[in-house]
Amino acid sequence: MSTFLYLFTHDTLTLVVFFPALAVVPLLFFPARAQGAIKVYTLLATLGELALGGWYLLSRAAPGAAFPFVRELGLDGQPISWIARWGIRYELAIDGISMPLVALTLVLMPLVILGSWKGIDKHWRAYGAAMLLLTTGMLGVFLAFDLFLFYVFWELVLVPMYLIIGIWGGDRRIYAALKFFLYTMAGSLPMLVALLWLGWRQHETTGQWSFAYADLLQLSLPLQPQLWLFAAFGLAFAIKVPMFPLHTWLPDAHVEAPTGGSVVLAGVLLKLGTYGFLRIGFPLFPQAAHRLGKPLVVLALVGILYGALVAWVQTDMKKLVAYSSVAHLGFVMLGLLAFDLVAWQGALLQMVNHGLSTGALFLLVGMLYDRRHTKKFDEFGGLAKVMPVFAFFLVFSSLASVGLPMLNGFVGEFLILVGSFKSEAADLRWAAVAATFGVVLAAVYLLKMLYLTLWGPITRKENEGLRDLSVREVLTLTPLCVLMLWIGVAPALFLAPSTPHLQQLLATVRARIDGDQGERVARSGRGPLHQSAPMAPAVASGSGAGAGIVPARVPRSKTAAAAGAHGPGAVPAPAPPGAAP
Amino acid sequence: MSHADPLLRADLASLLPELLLGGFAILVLLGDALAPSLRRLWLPLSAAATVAVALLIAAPGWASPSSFGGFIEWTPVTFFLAEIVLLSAALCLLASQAYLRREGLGTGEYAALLLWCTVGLLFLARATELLTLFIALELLSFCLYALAAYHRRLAMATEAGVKYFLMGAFVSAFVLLGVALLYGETGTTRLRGIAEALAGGSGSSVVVTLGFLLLICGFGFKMAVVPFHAWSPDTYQGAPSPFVAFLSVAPKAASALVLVRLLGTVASAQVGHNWSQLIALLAVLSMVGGNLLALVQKDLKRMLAYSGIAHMGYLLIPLVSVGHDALPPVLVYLLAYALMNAGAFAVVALLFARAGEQHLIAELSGWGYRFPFLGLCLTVSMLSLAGIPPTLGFVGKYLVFFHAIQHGHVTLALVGIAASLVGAVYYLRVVYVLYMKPEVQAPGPLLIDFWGRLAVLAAAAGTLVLGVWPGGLLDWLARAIGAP
Amino acid sequence: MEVAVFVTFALLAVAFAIVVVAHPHPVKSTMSMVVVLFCLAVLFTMLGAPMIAALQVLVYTGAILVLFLFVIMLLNVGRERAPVVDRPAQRWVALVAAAFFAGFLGMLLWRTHGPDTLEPLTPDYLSIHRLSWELFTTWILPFELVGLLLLVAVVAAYVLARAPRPGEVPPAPPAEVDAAAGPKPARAAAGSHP
Amino acid sequence: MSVPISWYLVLAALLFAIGTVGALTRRNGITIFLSIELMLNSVNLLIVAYARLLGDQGGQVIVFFVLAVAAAEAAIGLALYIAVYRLRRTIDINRLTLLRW
Amino acid sequence: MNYLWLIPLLPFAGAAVNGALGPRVPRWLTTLVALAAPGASLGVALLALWEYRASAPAPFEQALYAWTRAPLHIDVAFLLDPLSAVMTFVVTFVGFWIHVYSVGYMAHEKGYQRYFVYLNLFMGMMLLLVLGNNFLVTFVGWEGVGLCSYLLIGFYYQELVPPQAGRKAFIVNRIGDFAFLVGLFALAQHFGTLDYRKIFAALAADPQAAQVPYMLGLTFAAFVSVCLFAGATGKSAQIPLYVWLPDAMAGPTPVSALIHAATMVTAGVYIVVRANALFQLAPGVLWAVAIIAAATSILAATIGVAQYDIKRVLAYSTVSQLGYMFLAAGAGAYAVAIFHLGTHAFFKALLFLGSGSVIHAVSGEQDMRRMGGLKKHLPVTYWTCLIGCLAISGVPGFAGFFSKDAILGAAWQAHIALWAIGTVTAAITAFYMFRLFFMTFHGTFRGSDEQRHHLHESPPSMTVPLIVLAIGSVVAGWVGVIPFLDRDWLGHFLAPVIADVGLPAHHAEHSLTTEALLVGASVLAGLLGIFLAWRLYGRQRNLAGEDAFVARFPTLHRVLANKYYVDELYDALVIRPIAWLARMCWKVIDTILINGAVHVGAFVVELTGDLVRFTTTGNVRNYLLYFFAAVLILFCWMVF
Repeated sequence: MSTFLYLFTHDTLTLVVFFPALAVVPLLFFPARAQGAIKVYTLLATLGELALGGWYLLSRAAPGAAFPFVRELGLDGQPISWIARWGIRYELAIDGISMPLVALTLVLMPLVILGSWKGIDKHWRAYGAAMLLLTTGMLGVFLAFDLFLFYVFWELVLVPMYLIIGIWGGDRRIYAALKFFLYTMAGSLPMLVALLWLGWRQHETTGQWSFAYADLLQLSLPLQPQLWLFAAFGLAFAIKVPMFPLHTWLPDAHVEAPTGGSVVLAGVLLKLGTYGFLRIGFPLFPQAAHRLGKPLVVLALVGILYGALVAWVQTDMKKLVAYSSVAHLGFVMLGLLAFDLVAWQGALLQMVNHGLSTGALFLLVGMLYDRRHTKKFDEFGGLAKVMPVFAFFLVFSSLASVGLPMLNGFVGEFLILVGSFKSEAADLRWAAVAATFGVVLAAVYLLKMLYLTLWGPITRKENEGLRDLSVREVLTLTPLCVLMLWIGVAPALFLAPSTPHLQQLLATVRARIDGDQGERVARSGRGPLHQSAPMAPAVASGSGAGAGIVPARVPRSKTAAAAGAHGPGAVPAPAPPGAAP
Repeated sequence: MSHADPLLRADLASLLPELLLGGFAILVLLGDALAPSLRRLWLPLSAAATVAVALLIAAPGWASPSSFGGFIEWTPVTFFLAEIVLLSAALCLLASQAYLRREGLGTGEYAALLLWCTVGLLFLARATELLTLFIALELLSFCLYALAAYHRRLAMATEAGVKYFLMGAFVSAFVLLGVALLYGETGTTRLRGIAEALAGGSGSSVVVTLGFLLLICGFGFKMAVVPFHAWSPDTYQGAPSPFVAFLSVAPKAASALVLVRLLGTVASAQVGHNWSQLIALLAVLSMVGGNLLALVQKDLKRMLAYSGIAHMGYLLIPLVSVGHDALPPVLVYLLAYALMNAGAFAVVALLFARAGEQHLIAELSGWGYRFPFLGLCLTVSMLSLAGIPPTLGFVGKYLVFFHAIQHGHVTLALVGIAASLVGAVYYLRVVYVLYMKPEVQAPGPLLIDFWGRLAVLAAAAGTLVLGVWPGGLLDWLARAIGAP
Repeated sequence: MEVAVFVTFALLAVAFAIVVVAHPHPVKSTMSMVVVLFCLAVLFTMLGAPMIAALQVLVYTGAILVLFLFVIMLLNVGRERAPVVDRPAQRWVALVAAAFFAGFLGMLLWRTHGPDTLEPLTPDYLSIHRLSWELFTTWILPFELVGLLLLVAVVAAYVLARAPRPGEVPPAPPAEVDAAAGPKPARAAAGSHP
Repeated sequence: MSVPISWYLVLAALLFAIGTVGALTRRNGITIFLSIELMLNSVNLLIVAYARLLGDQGGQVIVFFVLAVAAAEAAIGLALYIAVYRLRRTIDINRLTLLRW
Repeated sequence: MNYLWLIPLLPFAGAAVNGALGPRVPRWLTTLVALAAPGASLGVALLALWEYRASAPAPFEQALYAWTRAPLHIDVAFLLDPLSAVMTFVVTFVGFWIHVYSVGYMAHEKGYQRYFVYLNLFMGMMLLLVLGNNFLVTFVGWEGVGLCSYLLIGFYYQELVPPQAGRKAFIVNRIGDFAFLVGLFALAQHFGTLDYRKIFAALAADPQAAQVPYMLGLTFAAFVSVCLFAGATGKSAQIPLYVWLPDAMAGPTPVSALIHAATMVTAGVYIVVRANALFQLAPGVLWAVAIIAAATSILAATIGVAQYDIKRVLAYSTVSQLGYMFLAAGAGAYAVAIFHLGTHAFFKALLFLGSGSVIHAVSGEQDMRRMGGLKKHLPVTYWTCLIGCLAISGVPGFAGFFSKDAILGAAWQAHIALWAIGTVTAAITAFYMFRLFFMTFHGTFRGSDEQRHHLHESPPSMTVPLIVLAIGSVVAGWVGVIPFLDRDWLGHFLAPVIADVGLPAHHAEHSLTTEALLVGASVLAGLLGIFLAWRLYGRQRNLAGEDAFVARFPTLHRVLANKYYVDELYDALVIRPIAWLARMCWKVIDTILINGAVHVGAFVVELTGDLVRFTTTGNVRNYLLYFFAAVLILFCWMVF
């Protein structure tokens, strides 16, 4: 109990995570009719959360340096037990990998509430409660360092989102909400089984019950179970991402969800999937991830190109943006699958970027929807004349989404693509090239959107009298746009907190992948990361004409791989010299 | 048969809860006859008595582990089960007040029958001897038949009663046949004695197998496991809604414990070889069948009945490899099921005004806003039934699947999750009807009283609180039962 | 001699059992049941359980079946109007299954206990004194339970069958509620799936 | 010569099966219930025969209880029929299908 | 020179200030900011160049801050070396004067402030492009100018065509950028850095390392070169990505002058020259560059012959001239390419501004068939345009003469066919330019009376830049010759930038005779073109010549007027198939296959449930039978 009190009265992660949930309680006592008061209260709650979380992060961050790894401990300095029987801990922690996503969540939530001001016209109390609970769930997922806890938060996210889509959504909201829920459940239930199996295995191996991330990380599983487990976890994550062909819930959910729901969905919820891969999928099952890397890369690529193509032919603004999410998250997945530090940096940044730019786009679509109650392109055209401010923000956000240099999208995509292209753990050159083509397609569909909404003559009478954005709406969008520009111009500041953590994680993963491959000869003396220039393969191989680059790109020898697979218990071979952080 | 221990005071003392409850029931009955004007008191009073007994039995040392010459036992497992039964009885009693008042039904007999039924269930849970088991089964069944048909003015209720009765009587004949065969082959009716005799090699293994099978099927019937389930939706639909909160929980819980005992005996006697497969088969059938059938229901009570069938399927998973560590999952699951199902039926009882008609889910459209509290509690129940954290339902599922995985039944767990997915659809349907559909009709003349709310609140709060902090519960179970 | 008695009463029991289940008129069924029970009582006696035989005749024949008759008359249940079963499948499956069950169980018991020989009856076994000693010591708990059971049965029967109390809403007017006119299967009812 | 015990047992099985057939094929509620009583009684025969085989008086005690239970059951069952009959004017099982699907 | 970063920053600041001030401030304030920014930038640039003169050719680098840090360290850094110096001068100088011109040209437009925001932004991006010290900063500018181009082409967003043209420009450019990016990835992969100087130093240190097989069966150098050149074809409107440039004329004319003539479109040339070390290592790619360039130049020139829209003629002329530049680069004469880039910037900007002045005068009319006889109304425009036309036609003494001559000389050395194409193109260029000139200024006015009524010379804000640029069009050519009486001064100035990778030099000195012959041929070709134009258009002073031409070669004219149907071809071969694919993806894969599978699965589950539910018949005897049968079956299963 004292631990409990301590956690809720100090500057702790617990407070950051659960403050929104606590803020729900007073909300329940508001009279249902006092919509205005409820709105203001909800906004204040999210702002309070932003302040709390912001303070927590800022007081620990140092510009240009790694964000410290902070573990939530009890009063006694020990990890807090939750279900002692099964070694399940209430283990929250933050590091540079989760920090950006936490920050993203914190920033987005007040904007979401602001963006819902007009669009949500009923049951505000429930809406506020759902949003606040959602915040707790999402933060929890990012901060849970016990897999069981992770799962609980993972599922916790589901219900509020289901309600948000289903209650305040469009005409087919129930269908969309149910689809969202079932897809996610279909993924998370196998994950639960896999998780339990993992816990059991941990107990079998060490004699200790534990679901703690750090403990499970020590567990080196043979390839076969790894494959199954990765498949189960991966399914859950892939559905959430969503990767092709598991993405069809997304357009429906986005189209039907209210603006705020869409923003949260695109801004944060999808990141749960990619974060899951990064935090859990790859580190826990590195060999399996690597083995299944090829098909996953193909899916990511298909996602990029397919998402872009399908986005192009949409007639509904929101659907277009939704499919663009498929494409963008495809980039993130590609970056993650590259097993390369640069790509991972990019992927992590791109998660944030996507949250900002797509969040802004959904907000903008919502603002338009508030005015015209439609999202169809046919209904618009020439809006730049009547809504210049809106046009500015839409163009700005679209360009960020397109990946225009100086805006955030470019940084992420660039790093992902460079990283994938130069990755040594995975042979992704052609994949990177193909993905780069997705950048072209991004321009195609987003410019189509701009063209059909903003440019040209105004064709509809209804549009002639549209009001431009109000101060509230501008306030909603401005922080996002400022961040987009800031990240685009000076990304180093945003990359710095996470890079060392990513590097460490990558080293662990790579060490085990390399152990799996037993193929370190070809790249001896070459670390995963090139820090010195020039370090062309040619340099390594001397001036032997043309021969230098070949060994490094030799397709993994089948026999070597098989040998790795059969190694009993797959004891990870020591990391190659350069792989250590 | 040994010539027996004298009737000891200690033995009688170990019947304390049953005596108290049974005696209280008689008092209620008398009070009802003598002072009809107090009829609003009986149910809350009985509930209080139940709670009091529930608290009382938590005190240590009042009962010996085994009494009446090994006819009944009192172990932590029995204690836990007794608590579940008492809990559901209390919830049912509280939730019934409004229903009985609204429908103009007498409360005294209702309370008395329910308490006696509880007594029967306690005996069933405690019995380690087949005849006691049989009589306890009949005792509680009689109460259930009567309670199912308690709303005598309703065609549905009486029909439910008759159906349940015919099924029950038919099955009890089989149970008795099973008892007879076991008795004949081993010369005793005590489970331990049977196990010892079988281990000693007496009896025809095929006949014994048949005997056990009949018993297992009989209690499977009580648990409403596919393929012995057909009675349950009909009965649930017709029986008074608050009573179903009890009917759908307590008999199942006690029968599950009996099943554990039987399987334990079977395992220790090493009769027959594929009991595990049998249970696995029943589990799969129940999970799949229950969920599939629940999916297509429009009537909330029938839906919950099928959902209950499916939940019994999940419950059977740990019993596939019965052992000490199978008990915590089973018990926790039962507790979870008791809370969430009782909560759900209590809400149904409060929200549906026309007892004699179908309880269409669609009727709830938009009522989540009209009845925020009840809607919320029903939602909690549904989410818990669907196994979404942080509810006790999730903890139960977690333990069940974890047990399966620890014993290598991953396939079973996978079937379970596939079925859960189907399950999520219809549980969510209730939620979306509550909150996402526009209201189509105003409710009829409802009576939502304090006791009903209390029951609903207790169920929902229990579901949530224990879902968030299951640690103590699990620790207690582990310590008491000594699971690894 | 014993065999002859057994065969006679066994055949009688079987024959009347068949009448019980096959006769369309419930009164005749009930009366046949009396015969069956009586035959069984004879067999009980042969098995050294005269006490049970007596109870059988007293309780079963004397009380239970009379109750049956009363109710049949009260409800004025006549012959079953339609053929005994209206779904042939049910009947045939039931017959085959039951035959199989009887054959299987009979064969099983025959095979298991065919060679068993009986000890001669001892006075001890026949002693009613000993029986009651058993009843009140070893089996005291079931005995107490049965007491409660009977109480429950009384109350339950009263609850179910009593006339409506003054002030209580009377039962709905007896109407021929036909299944077909009952609530439609929910599938057809309003309400939509996603 | 004395009758082999297995004859009793087989007879019991046979009667049980006959009772089952009755329960499964009749539509009159009372006859069905009567068939169930027949099943119970056949089990009684089985138990008594077993008791005789085992030389254990306990079996007789069991039968004693079963008789009591059967009596109680009869009371409840018949009361239920009365209740149903009041509302439906029938106890034909085939017509008691308000609750289905 | 630590103020180098101010050069790109000042225009950005101008854009930001004007953007923040909004459209409601007084116009003079907008103008002030809009002109001050590039003006200051020009001033700073001149100052920097003056200072740099002392330390040249040693490059000057300035790193502002780290864009990303290890493992892939990229600085936001600027580089002043001979190449960027030349480029900076051209961009700031021409850019500034076009800003000035715009003040007059846009005076009556509604989006005045928006226009200058875009234009300033463009200046900043362009300067970022040329001053960037690494491929990334260049790429930022590269895409940035593309964006500004998009915005400025679509400046008249309320009309139908300009936004479409803008979109086309952006997307086609993006296709090029895609290749450019891939090139960047390869560079980053190979060198671990994107720094120009580090990369080129590594290349110079070990040229063989770049000859390793890489992708597509090419060597590393070739692969990267292909990528960069592919990027350049987009930006600099070469085959196959030139299609956007003519459409881009939908933007305001000063924009065409600045972006689509003088600066942005030359970025491709800049990048090829910048990366010449790589190209040098990939002779095959150089050939490809030369061939594509030659083909582009003649293709565009021939199309230009049949166009009536005054700006379109100039646009095709630009494409053609850009082909010239690439021809030079492909022939290995990088300095010459830059030389022509510079001269072209002057005279093409001049021509565009002149055409703008004309359009301004005739109330927005762009069809030359409705012009004519403007000479007396627009004297300044007339004379400055004449200078521009003479310059582009390669008439000796004017800027074009020197640069074009140098290109043809380089082409001659590369391959005679290239030279021949170049020379023919020169003739065609002269022809269509003077066709334009005569159609516009000579003869009688063919427009409506209302237009005639409004004919007027442009205000000084427009004529002054014309004059300045006209002077430039004359003088720029002499830069290569005069300053130190050193023939090919520019070539020597740029020499440090041009890699010496040990390959045989492409261009030794020609003999004097060859030189003379080449010069003669090119001058002759130009004069021939002018003469033809005069014959057809100038002499008869109306459109009779044009009519005769159309009558004589109807098919040819149709093909040329329709731009060889390339747009239609792209539409049929690329756009439609992809659109079809996209629709298939959506309707077939997404809707039918994936969603269909999900729905069918759900339906099957529900159907099963619906079928199974009928086992619960409501008849309790059935239930009894279920129980009994189940017991039997389970028993059999247990026993057997």
